[in-house]
Amino acid sequence: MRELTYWQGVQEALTEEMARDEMVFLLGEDIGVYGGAFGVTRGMLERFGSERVRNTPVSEAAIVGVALGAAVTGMRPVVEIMFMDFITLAMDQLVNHAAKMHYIFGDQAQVPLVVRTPAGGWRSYGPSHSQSWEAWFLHTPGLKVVAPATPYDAKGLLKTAIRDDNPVLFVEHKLLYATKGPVPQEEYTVPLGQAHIKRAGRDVTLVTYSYLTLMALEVAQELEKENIGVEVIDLRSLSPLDINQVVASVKKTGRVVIAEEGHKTGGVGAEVGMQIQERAYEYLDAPIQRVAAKDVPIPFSYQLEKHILPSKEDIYRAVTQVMAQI
Amino acid sequence: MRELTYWQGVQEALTEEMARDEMVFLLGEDIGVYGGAFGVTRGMLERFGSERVRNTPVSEAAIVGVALGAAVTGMRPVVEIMFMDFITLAMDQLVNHAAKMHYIFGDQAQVPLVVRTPAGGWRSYGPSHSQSWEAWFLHTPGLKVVAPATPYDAKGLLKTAIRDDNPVLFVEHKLLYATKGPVPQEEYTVPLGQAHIKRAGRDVTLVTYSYLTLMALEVAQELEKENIGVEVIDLRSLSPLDINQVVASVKKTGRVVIAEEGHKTGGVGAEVGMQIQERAYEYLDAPIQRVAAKDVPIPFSYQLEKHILPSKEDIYRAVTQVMAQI
Amino acid sequence: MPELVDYLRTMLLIRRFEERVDKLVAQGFIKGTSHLYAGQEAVATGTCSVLSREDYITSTHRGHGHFIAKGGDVKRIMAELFGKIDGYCQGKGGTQHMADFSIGHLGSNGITGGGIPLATGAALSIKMRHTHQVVVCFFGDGAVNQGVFHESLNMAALWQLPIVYLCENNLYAMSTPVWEAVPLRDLALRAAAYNMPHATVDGNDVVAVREVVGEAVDRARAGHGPFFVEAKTYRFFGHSRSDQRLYRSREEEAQWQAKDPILRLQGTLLETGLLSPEGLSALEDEAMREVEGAVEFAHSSPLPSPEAGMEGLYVPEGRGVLA
Amino acid sequence: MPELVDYLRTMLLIRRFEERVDKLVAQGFIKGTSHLYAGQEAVATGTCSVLSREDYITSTHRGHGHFIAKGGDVKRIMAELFGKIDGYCQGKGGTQHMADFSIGHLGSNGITGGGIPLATGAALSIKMRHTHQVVVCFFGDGAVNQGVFHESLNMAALWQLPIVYLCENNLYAMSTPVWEAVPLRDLALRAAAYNMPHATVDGNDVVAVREVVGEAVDRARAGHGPFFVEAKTYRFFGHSRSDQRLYRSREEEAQWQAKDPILRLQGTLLETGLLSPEGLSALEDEAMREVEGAVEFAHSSPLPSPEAGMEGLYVPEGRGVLA
Ligand SMILES: Cc1ncc(C[n+]2csc(CCOP(=O)(O)OP(=O)(O)O)c2C)c(N)n1
Ligand SMILES: Cc1ncc(C[n+]2csc(CCOP(=O)(O)OP(=O)(O)O)c2C)c(N)n1
Ligand SMILES: [Mg+2]
Ligand SMILES: [Mg+2]
Repeated sequence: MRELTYWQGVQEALTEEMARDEMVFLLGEDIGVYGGAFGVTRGMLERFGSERVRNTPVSEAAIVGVALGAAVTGMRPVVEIMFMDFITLAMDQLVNHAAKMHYIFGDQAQVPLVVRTPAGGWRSYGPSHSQSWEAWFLHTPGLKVVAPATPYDAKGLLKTAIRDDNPVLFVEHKLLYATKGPVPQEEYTVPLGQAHIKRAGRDVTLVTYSYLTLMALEVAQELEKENIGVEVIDLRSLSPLDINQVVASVKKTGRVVIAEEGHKTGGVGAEVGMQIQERAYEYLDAPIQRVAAKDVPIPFSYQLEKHILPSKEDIYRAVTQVMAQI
Repeated sequence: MRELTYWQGVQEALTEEMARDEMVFLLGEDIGVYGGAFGVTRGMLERFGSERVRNTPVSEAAIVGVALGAAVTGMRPVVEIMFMDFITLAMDQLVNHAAKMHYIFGDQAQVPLVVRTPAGGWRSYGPSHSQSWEAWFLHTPGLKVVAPATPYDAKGLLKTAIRDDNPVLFVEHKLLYATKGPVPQEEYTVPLGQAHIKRAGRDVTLVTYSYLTLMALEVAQELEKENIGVEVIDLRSLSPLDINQVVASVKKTGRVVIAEEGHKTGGVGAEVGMQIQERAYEYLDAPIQRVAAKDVPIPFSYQLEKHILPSKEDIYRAVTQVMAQI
Repeated sequence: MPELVDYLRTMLLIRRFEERVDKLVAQGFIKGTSHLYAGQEAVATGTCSVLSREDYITSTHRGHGHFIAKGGDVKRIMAELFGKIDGYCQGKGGTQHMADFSIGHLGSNGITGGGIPLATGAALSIKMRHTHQVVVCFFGDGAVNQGVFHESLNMAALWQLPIVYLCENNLYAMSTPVWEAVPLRDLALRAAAYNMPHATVDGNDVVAVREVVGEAVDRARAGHGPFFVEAKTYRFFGHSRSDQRLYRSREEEAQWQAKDPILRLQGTLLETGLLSPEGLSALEDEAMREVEGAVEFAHSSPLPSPEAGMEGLYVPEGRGVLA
Repeated sequence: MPELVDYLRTMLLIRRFEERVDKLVAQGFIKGTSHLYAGQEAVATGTCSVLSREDYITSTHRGHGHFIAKGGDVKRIMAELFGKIDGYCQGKGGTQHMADFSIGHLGSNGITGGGIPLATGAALSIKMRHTHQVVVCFFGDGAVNQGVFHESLNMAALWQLPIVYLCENNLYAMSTPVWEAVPLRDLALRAAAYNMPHATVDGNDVVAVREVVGEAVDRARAGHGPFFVEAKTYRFFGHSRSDQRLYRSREEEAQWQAKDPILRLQGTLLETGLLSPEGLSALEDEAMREVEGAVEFAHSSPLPSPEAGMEGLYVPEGRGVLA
């Protein structure tokens, strides 16, 4: 199969959906000539013109709010928020408006709005350009939250997100953009709300998503040598959350590690862990372990940053710990 | 002992701290003549004047940002955000600025900023005036989060929050404002980060905070009749979180229910539950149960609202369920 | 101008509606809070008179007048205030969150200024879909201090969107006088920061409002971009249920009562003979009857089932897109 | 005007610093990204020349020039860019988040517009503490489109705070030309929306900047409230490391290179004899040496221990308040 990078997967999804449906358009800062801070939309201005690849002023709140207004009146906007750190500026429009509009207004209001945004660290971008805030949105009813780990999933999930009539926060990862993977030539989509077992294993369930999936797979491979079979589940969507697949795996393994890049306290792992505890309590052979960023801002210096962010060693340690317990 | 209402407790804390330290001042919408939407600052304009009881335009982001600027240059501002729902508009200033400034800039930057805000429902205020978003801030390193349940705690914790050199989000509750309780005449403070056992019990640990503490106590009383001893722990502070006291109780009871008013998924209960699971796994006799708002926006109609928000029946049911399990 | 009688009809309907709501809130039939539009009727009425059903409006927390003027069904509005299933949002939204897209009403809004980007986005959508609609975005003097106001007007001006920003300056944002919140005499000057044409109009004069907004709407519809209208007016009731009106004087209130937009229009109509005293009574009765009918409707509409609150979080998959 | 030589010294130092940073980024010694101030030196230099050490500034993502002009230690700035423990923030902040409160520098800022309310709050604090400080709030042409810009300027004007808003209009926000982001020729007109006095100045002329800002600062210090200055200028490098500058022409760049603020000041100084060619060389050498010294310092400063990142989240209890 053909190989594409993750950013190409994202771009192909955008391009195909724009070609397929003229209501789809892009809105964001520097997405035109510049192609977006990470080059995801490069070349798209030439192809689709400045009406549909619409450069905006630096106004995150209005970008999301304006896209919302366009969405409820028949367009299908795809917003790019340059760094997930800046979603803080658009929280009101996302949470108090986009997420609730269909619930409150009913069938008259459909909200086919996608907000794409790159998250994550390890780039020495410092405290305001390295964050992963998806846990906030897991806690926000009405938003769907997607965070793919592979070019295949990025393309397939983004296409589905664009066709979805609900607001979707689509979290990309800076370190994934350049990664490569097979992406079929033919049209396909990936449904939201389905986790994906990226590697099967019988001893321990390692639940993760986005960039950490890659780290998890490496750790799983290493642990293979020590005869520990790690089942790596990539959640892909955080909301809706495919807890069933996770629980099925836990019922098999009895041991769980959850790894995420966001801060540990109040993170995604807390919710996933509790749901496992609620549904598979009697199957658990050891306490669930969480691996996450430490509870401090993400510092600039690489030396500090990599210590604050979760590491392969952290995952390794958590898995071996969860295996050591009787 | 003298009885005060919760709002009086809050006001006394403000008044005493303003009298004690002239750097303390208030900033918010309609806090002057109007006394704030819930009347907490009524009469304070007359006493302290419009410089120190500073009415602002409707500009939540700048209110918090301006207060932050004042805080790092020597003042001790106490902001009122009229409804917690509007904190969405100030997220960037809170999360990307206030919460990180000391961590990044070090000792030169101290952030004695308090943001008071009323949360909660059951007032038929509808989807944008009824929310409880504290879980987001539990996930935000650098912010302290406090949510008292009694007039005593409200006064004592607010005084401590004002004297704290770190940003504190101080969550009040609309339904608590009119509740009464003993508040000593003499000066006292309550430390942040200490939970409080509001009722002792040997059978099950019921962890909660803010308004739900009252509901929890009523349920505990009822269950007493059925010979179930419920230990009600009021967290008071969510961040720092006094997990030690919770764990100590769990080690005694082996059974846990966590009740909160925010949405269930990704809520405070997820984190508290996971921490219990991590620290007292072998003491648990049954899966931890969570009681929380359902995962939809808070609807207006009372009939709907009370069904979406957690109820005493929900707590009752959770406790009996957790007791039923072997 | 026979349409003046229609304006009076609408304005009376709004006034009676709001007076009735005030009572119903006091009686506890309407729960929560309520922000009444009485005193400002000329603004919504004059404005919506130049709009077609297809044109959009966005509204505010003080939105009953906008809704009625845009052609909303008072029965369903009232039922929504009661939290009943025949309400526009089956009781989920209440006064601050109701909409009727079928008449172009994109929603009242509990977040001060929150509807401004929404309206702007609807205008962008009109432009991209090449329809001939126009948007009117209602908001108050308080909302002009919100960041999204600024961000949105900037985009509308840049992109020359078909939208009229209609600022109802009723002198107060809750208790805060506009002169303590905006360092300008005319709020319309704010528009200059976006190179946006603007006008200030007497918001208690329905004809003046219609004229100014009419021109602005025509411009917008013709593709000449956004316009900012400041309508100076006054709300007769307090901000909301709990307001004791300590921040304004009874004298000031009396002065504005004297400028009551309804009395003014009635006066003109009676003087010019466009309406007879009997005709006026008939209109009054009609408004009263309609409001009472709405109250009855609301009373008899069932409460939603508790479980209904769990429904409708997401649009189900495979649903078509709204055109 | 002998101080002109000092200005040149500062400007040269900034220029050499930025050129050196550019290389260090390319070589990988400085990680992440970096937004260079080269081309805009006259703005920071002219502005800070009228400020005392006690006066505050807030800065932006493009902040090295502000920091140096305010009297920052280039060694510690460079060490911060290297992520080393002798950096201003021990490597926690990096280029976009560094501060030196002891010289009134309240921080660069990675959030476009994010420092504007902070600066405004510092000005409020000055007013409430009755000191004679003034705040200068630096930001770019992109930041004027953020909501907090609007909210903050409104408050400053209402409360007549001692602050000068210094907008460096370098024609682009990242790749977006100002004319595609603001529908005004002069950004200074934005200030009219707050009834705030304003001026536009040639940002490549250090003397002009000093004069305009000097007056604004004097006004503010005297209690006459805020002022808005737009300084028209240009950045010589791309927006950041990865920028290919596709959005602007090489001709435009050449035109602005011809208006280089340093060449201009050098020309004046040489013509008027205030500086000899030898004196200029000496200044050049001095700047070079200082920058090289900073680079050496940064190289030899240790990396923070990994655990240091876990420290300092909270101010410990019982610490006194900063006065
Ligand atoms: C974001 C936000 N902040 C504050 C409020 C509380 N609030 C409700 S109405 C109002 C005043 C609005 O004033 P204005 O825009 O003049 O409208 P008016 O009430 O006069 O019609 C305020 C502050 C709110 N609903 N939303
Ligand atoms: C809230 C936010 N949005 C977007 C960005 C990305 N960004 C960084 S600098 C910049 C442009 C800023 O332009 P301007 O204010 O003119 O400053 P200049 O870079 O020209 O100095 C943008 C959009 C950001 N850092 N913060
Ligand atoms: Mg008003
Ligand atoms: Mg610029």
